[in-house]
Amino acid sequence: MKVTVKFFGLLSEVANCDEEVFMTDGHTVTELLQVIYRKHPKLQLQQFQIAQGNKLVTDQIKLTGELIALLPPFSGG
Amino acid sequence: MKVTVKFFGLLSEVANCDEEVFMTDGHTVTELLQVIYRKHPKLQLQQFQIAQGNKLVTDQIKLTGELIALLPPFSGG
Amino acid sequence: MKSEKIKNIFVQGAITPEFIANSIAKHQVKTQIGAHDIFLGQVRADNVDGKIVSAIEYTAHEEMANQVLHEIREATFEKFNLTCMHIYHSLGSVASGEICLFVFVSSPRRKEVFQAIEHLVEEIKAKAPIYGKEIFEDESHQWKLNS
Amino acid sequence: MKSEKIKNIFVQGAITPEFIANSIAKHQVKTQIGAHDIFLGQVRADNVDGKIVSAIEYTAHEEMANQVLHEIREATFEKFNLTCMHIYHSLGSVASGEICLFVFVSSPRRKEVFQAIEHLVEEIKAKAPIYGKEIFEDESHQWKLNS
Repeated sequence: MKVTVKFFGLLSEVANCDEEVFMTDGHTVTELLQVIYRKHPKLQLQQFQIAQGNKLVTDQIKLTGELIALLPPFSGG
Repeated sequence: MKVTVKFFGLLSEVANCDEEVFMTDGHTVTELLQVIYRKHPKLQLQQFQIAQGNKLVTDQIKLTGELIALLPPFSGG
Repeated sequence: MKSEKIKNIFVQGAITPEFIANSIAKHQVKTQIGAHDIFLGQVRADNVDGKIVSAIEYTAHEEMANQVLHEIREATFEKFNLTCMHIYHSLGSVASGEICLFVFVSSPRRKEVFQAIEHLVEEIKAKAPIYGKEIFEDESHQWKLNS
Repeated sequence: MKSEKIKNIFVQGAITPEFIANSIAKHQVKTQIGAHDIFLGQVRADNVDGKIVSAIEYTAHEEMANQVLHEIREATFEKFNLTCMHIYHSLGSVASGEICLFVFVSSPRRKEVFQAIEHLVEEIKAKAPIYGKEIFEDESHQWKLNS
């Protein structure tokens, strides 16, 4: 499956990009993360939540093909 | 002693004036009130606090000659 | 910042959105501020036994109110970590829909402003010798009571 | 008044005092309102190890943030008796002293607005995927952390 991943805040610096398309044979967020970590191992040291579509999800959740966002702690306001 | 008395809010309608000068031989607010009530008996039915100068006072307080204000419940804002 | 001299809180008639905007703009040079809280009291067109409030006419023991507000302001600066505090109240006629009370507090941090604004508004309502006369559309009136 | 469709909370750059004044003015036809509470977040010129913050650059997961704010807004209308609720947040660069967050609630009664404004601001800080990058005067930066 082809999944678009967006990196927000500090993570966009760690990954050195804002958005990237990944290919995965896996069906869950966990499996997608393995692919992402292979390319950007430093992301494993970062704290973040994951959103699929516009909803926060756990990493056991099934991939739907919607946008995946890696969200470090929010700092609006 | 000559004391200027101001009537606020509803009391200005009960007394039918905003401000009036009273003469009293007394030395306390209580004694002044007796003089005021003689002219405006309906004021006795009203609820109010008393200020001398810019301070709320009890009716045992001594008259200083400063302005006396009869203040019904506040309704600012 | 402590205010040492007694300020005049009263403005004639309604408090306009432009007046509020000017007051906000003046705080943009105070770059230690992180949070503002603004309370606005607006005259309601209340329905009292079928008659609608069209305006409130405000009167006050002005000198005493300014003195009382000065004391409230000093005590509030003691109680909370505030950078600025401003209070304005209308005198005279304020039509329904218009603003009669403008309370403005600023602090480096948001927690302080939430507490301070409520404290200030309650103090003003409870302690300032200000009176509202509710004028109905048929020109009859009643004296406002605070709840 | 419930908002049914998802609104866009984002404005490009700083939120101006004139924008706030316009928003206040629009509420003067709503004569059932008695109390407004406005929270403003202002960018602080914080000193971090001798370097001064000159601006914050805001980015966001915009679509998700608008969805999250929609849910926060609906839940807040359920929780409090509010007539109106408006939320605006900056995107892009906001200089120190300028306003980046504008939250505005209105109700017939004041008690509701004090509770609602604090609730809303805390919810926005905790749940909206928005990021601030603090830019120092020497053009270095650090990612803002909310406390």
